[in-house]
Amino acid sequence: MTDQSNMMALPHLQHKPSKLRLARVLGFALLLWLAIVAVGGPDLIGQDPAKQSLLSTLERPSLAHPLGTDHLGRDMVARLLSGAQLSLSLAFLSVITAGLPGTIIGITAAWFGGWIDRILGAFADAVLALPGLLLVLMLAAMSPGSWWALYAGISLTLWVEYFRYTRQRARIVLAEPSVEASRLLGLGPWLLVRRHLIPEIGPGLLTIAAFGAATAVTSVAALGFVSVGIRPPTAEWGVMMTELLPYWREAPFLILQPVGCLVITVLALHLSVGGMRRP
Amino acid sequence: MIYSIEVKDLSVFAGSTHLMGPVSFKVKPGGTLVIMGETGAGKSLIAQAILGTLPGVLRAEGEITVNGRRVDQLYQIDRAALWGREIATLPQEPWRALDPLMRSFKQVKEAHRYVADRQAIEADLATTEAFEALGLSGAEQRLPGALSGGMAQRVAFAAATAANAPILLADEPTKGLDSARHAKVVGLLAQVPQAGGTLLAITHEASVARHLGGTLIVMRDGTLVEQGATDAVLKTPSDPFTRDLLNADPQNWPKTQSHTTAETVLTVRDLAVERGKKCLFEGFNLDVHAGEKIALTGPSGIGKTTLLDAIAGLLKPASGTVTRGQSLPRHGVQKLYQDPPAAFPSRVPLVHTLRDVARRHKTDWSRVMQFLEQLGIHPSLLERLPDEVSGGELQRISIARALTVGPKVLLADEPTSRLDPITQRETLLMLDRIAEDEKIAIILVTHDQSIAQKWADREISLV
Amino acid sequence: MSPPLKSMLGVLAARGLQAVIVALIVGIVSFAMMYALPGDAAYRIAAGRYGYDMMDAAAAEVVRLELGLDDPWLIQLWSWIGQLMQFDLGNSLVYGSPVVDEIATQLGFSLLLAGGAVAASLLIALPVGIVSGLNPGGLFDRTSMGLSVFLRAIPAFALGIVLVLVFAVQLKLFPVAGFRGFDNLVLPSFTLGIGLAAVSNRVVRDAVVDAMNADWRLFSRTKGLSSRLTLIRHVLRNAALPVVTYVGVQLAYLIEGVVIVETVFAWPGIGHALVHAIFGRDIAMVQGTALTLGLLYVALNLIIDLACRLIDPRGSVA
Amino acid sequence: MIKPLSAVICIAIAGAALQATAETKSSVTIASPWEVASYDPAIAGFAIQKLQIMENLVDADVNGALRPGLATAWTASKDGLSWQFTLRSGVKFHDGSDFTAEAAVTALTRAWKQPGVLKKAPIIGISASGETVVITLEKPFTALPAFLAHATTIIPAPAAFDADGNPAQMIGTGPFSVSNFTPPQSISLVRNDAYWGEKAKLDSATYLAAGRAETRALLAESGDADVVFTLDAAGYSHLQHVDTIETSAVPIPRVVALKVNAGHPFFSDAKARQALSLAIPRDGIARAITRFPEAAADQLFPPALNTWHSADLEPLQTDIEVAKSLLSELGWVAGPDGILTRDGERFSITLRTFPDRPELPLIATALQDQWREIGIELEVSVANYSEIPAGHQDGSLHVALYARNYGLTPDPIGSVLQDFGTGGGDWGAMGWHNQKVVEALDIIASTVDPDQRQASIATVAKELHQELPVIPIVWYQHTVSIDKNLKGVIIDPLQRSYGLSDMYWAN
Repeated sequence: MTDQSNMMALPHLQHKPSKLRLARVLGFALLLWLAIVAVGGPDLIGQDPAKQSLLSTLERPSLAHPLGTDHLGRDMVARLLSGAQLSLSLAFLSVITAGLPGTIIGITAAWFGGWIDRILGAFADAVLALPGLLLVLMLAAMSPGSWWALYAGISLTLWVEYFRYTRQRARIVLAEPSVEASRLLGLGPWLLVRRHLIPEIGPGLLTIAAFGAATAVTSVAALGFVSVGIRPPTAEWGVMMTELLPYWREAPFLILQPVGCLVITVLALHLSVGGMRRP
Repeated sequence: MIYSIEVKDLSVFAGSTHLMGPVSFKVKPGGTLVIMGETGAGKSLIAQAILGTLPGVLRAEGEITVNGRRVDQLYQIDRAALWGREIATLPQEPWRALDPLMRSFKQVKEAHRYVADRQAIEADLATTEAFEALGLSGAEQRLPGALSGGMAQRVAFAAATAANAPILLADEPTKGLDSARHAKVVGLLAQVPQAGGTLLAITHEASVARHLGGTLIVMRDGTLVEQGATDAVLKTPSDPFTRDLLNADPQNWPKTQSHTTAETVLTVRDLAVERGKKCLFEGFNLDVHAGEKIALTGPSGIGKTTLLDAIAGLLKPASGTVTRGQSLPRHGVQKLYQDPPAAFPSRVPLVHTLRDVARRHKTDWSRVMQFLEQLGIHPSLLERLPDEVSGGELQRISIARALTVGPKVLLADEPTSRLDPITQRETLLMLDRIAEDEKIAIILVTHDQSIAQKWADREISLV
Repeated sequence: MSPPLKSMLGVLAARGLQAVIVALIVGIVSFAMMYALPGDAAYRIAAGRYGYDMMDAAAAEVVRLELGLDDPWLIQLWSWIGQLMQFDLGNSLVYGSPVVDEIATQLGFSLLLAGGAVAASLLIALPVGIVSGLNPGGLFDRTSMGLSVFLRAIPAFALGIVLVLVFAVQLKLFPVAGFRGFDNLVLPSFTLGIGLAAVSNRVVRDAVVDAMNADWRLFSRTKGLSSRLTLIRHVLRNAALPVVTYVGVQLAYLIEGVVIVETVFAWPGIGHALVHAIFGRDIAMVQGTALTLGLLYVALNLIIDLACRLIDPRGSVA
Repeated sequence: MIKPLSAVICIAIAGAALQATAETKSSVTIASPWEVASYDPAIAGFAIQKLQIMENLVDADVNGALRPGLATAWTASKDGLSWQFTLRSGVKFHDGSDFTAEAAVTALTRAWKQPGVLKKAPIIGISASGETVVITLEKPFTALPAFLAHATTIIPAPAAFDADGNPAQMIGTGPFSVSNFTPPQSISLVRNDAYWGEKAKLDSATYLAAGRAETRALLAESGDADVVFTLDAAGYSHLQHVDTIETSAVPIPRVVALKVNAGHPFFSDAKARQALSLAIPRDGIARAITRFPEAAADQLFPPALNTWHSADLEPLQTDIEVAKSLLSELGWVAGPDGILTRDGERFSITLRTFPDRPELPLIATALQDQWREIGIELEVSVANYSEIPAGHQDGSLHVALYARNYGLTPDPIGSVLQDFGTGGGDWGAMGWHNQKVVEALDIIASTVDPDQRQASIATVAKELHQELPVIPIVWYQHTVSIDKNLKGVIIDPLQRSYGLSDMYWAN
């Protein structure tokens, strides 16, 4: 164990920005690439993700099919691409639908404190105590085959984490003298949020969001596993994981592909928010 | 003879950049060495180099010998073996140096138990004695969070010296203590050499140096400017910097002019404030006039800060009134904080903060730049984050920020207690000039009697 | 009354209130949603009972008459709450047996699994987190970080099956599935635990980093305590606080994983039962299981709170 | 961290040891997908019967030929309206109580009132007289004995019911009695030494329900389960290469079929249904999805139903072009997007199926892709299977994909009658009526003359083959993996028994 002292502040030595910046650049590059892929979709390679050929299933990668074919002889590249469209956009969506309310309510609770804080807190606890899966399955069952319902359900279970984090951190930040000073200087709520809260809480939130995106997709996989949300011939990374599971022995490279895509996504998110400093 | 500490040509580098040194000195058992200098002059680096706690990125060169044993070549493990047994360390800001989750008694006891290798029972006894000796009785079961600065300092002292190591390193031990406790701690340190131990104290207060005696080293941006017997150096400093340093001691300040005018900007009538349910004081009356410099003194914990908050309208007084003069605009009362970095949004470049305020109060940016110029702040500093500029600079920037609002009253809560004497004097002189130029009333909270006498038009002491 | 005791009582009261709120919300929400589901409940229940070889419209009609599904919903909800007041959860619409019995058998297994999962996650997260926290930015830290991201993106079932292949089929250390003995608990626990640890090891790591950089840590060293003693007596305890609170948060996400893992490992757990109940429109069962899970969550959080109070004598924990 | 780790390892080793002792060669563990969560014969009968815990009055051999069970003999009256079942004497239930006519009557009456096969038979009364059970009918029904071999007509002991008459235990007369029941996952059995027939060779057995095919495959491979039923295609092909186990696949009378709403204007004409049939890639599906190429269903009744399967039916073909032409004959023309339209209506339909049998959604997906070729837009809705009977009742159904078991009773007439009799059935014809078939079915149900019966069967088979109210796709295989050292395993194509009582370990 090395004895790292912080007895005296040496700002120029505290952190090594160069390495961090490199990681970020890499992260953003990956994100950009993913975005392009998601927008382009299967048209990028002009293959139909739904076109089957039952006589050439579970094929290893070849020139015709760079990533092989799935259990119905569909081109994996095409499926992954159209999967990216759905998964990424909906992961993004669920992060937004969970993150915005969570953050806003959290700030509200911390800002006003008192009984508003207590009520919101109790509410959040109650929601957490509801088995999230219950909500998701219900919503999924209410509008069968609708992806949006699926993700709405998932965000319903995810918002609480944002709430808890924001509330806890905002409490601390708002108690700092710097906020008192800004108030005394007559700066309005918006400036307080923009200059004090967002810079302090932002990074943490982004990290949660990065995790949230992964959670969203794996939750879809989990639901597919209890055969909810299967809707042929749609390709979605999570559902692909479940679809390809039975063939994990014959063609392990298949199920690894959607997983790999998700890993890349999560990694890209983490790198771009600058490491995963977890609240 | 064997010296307790012998340092030959000690220099500290960060990579290739030279931070401190070279310095050489010897302290014999029962001797005292005092190191003085501005903040950031590298005083602490010497202590860390001797101790072996330099940040991983720093590198020390030169010979360090402790009790006749060459330590700078040793492995970290072996150096750590000296800690507490050969060398005791008194930390800066002791309340942050104590484990917040462990009761103070236990934190001292564990030192007796594991460092002095005593049996549990003996350790108990020794700890109890230490607590009595240091007048800490009753604080045994308190958590650090519930200790006053002075108590924390003494608990830390008890813990550090449990294994009664012959050498004591004290790095700015009086930082942020009020005059009463200040004296106590200094007395505590003075006993060390009398008991045959060796004291190495780092301070920027001439008074402390005078009281401790021994030999003195004066540092300035990493280089040794003067070295010699403390009394001699303090009497007849040879180096101009030393002279500045000594003149910067409030005792040697010239008395400032009064710029008080007839206009009353703020009236306080039989004000009473409470913290929690405990009434701090009541029946407090005050008339504040434009351009007036008022010093507010009193032992810590008496409620000086709370009073300021009440005047600023940040908290509701238990009873009494704070009446603002009709000329006083809505944001006419501004505040300066003890710890400048804490008063700025930490992740936003300073320029944004200032621009926000200027925009909010329709103050012309050129005027802000003017203030900064008066305060001697180079505009380029504004591009930095709060923790990237020195405390003195930041305090001056916060003054400029306050001026941008165009206040009539400036509440300054120990604005210089964390600055070294020279910066302190500069800052307070600037405040004086502002009071004169802008006709702003300034209420200064300080625990330094001489500042109150030399700087303020009148002193109000809460007792 | 001494403050710590007071705060304890405060916690108890708060959680007690929460329990009541949860009970009501769970009951009403689950009922309302079940009610809002499209499709004919009688058909679903009949399907759940008789399987696709025997289920048909006739069966559905029998069910409809038997269960009085045509009663107005208010009456149905009211009767449920009425029963609940007498601590009666009613009978499973699909199996006819009392919900309490169904849950009683399965809850035990689920608790075992959840407990095992948390244990497993700590077993992984603590050492990994501490080691990477003691040397942040080091090779170990980076590797564990990368691994965390990877494991985070693997769905529980895939992980479970790989574990089975390695430890049950190849090494023959543990059984594949079922619940004969404690050895059956190991693989499912770790399947869940690894997923949890993927996140919590970072929490441990950050907590340790913070503690290691604290002034009091350095002082405890310079006052003479060995690095080992410092770690044990100061660092770990301070680092424990955020970790424990985070475990509390994780408990909520445990349940989803539990369902999957129970299915993969043929483990007779309550999550599994909940899913089947939802598919089978077994309202009584859904309400029963959801209620149990909700209260269970509250209870576990109570334990977490008390643990925090124990670690942190300062009382109020953010 | 060393301590806890070692603790885990200890558990592991202990576990391994425990495992080893559990594997003494006098018990087997069998795994199958079906969970058992009830004591009720009407609900859990299929498992209780397979595990030989309870028995029927009538038993059947692997070829579906009836043989005495708890009844030694049965006769019908001249008019065929009353049946007499003579009960076996000296039979005891697991709890030691005697098996009596009363017990049988209570059990059967309950089964009759509950949803189940007896409901489908024209029964008007069940009564006991001495050592016989008498069942009276409103019209002759030759298949009655076969019905009494069905899982829902097993005979539990009177003690198996609680005060309110609800099933609360599993007490039967079979060669195995229940020692432990953990719903829904597992049932532990011990040999019933007081069994009236040939006693079981094994001391004990464990039934483990493992819902996931992957889990079952791994159970088989690791040897945790000695016999594993119903493997998925992928698992099966893998296990064939594992040398500690044998795999076998037996054709069973279950068929994946497509129910078509003949009442719907799109499908009212037989030609339309034939077109659909012609556009089904049976070989592809049988090769790629179910992986038994020979099991592509070229007619509805699989070879396993020897009396109903007929070799002289012209096999169903796959021919996109013919399908297209048939549809154009019906006035369908391809729109701009390739989807057919007829007087403004798009040929866009929804197929309902369910995930409980993993292959069904896959087959549906295959159909979806294939039918696009002939210009049919197919929406696949994977939901609860009760949507199919529901859709049948309210007429909203277009087409439905499911697996139908015609071997529920040794004599399939029961199922066929329901599916293709007047008004069709939830799992059979919809909006389709064929007088010839109705009459033929009446004869089959009532006649005792084998030739007449066989003739009518031929008629039915032929009509169904041409009219295609239900389009066959593939036949099922019953896939099993067996530990090499386990002998005497008999696989019952009718899936009435796991054959536990005949299994024994080779040493």
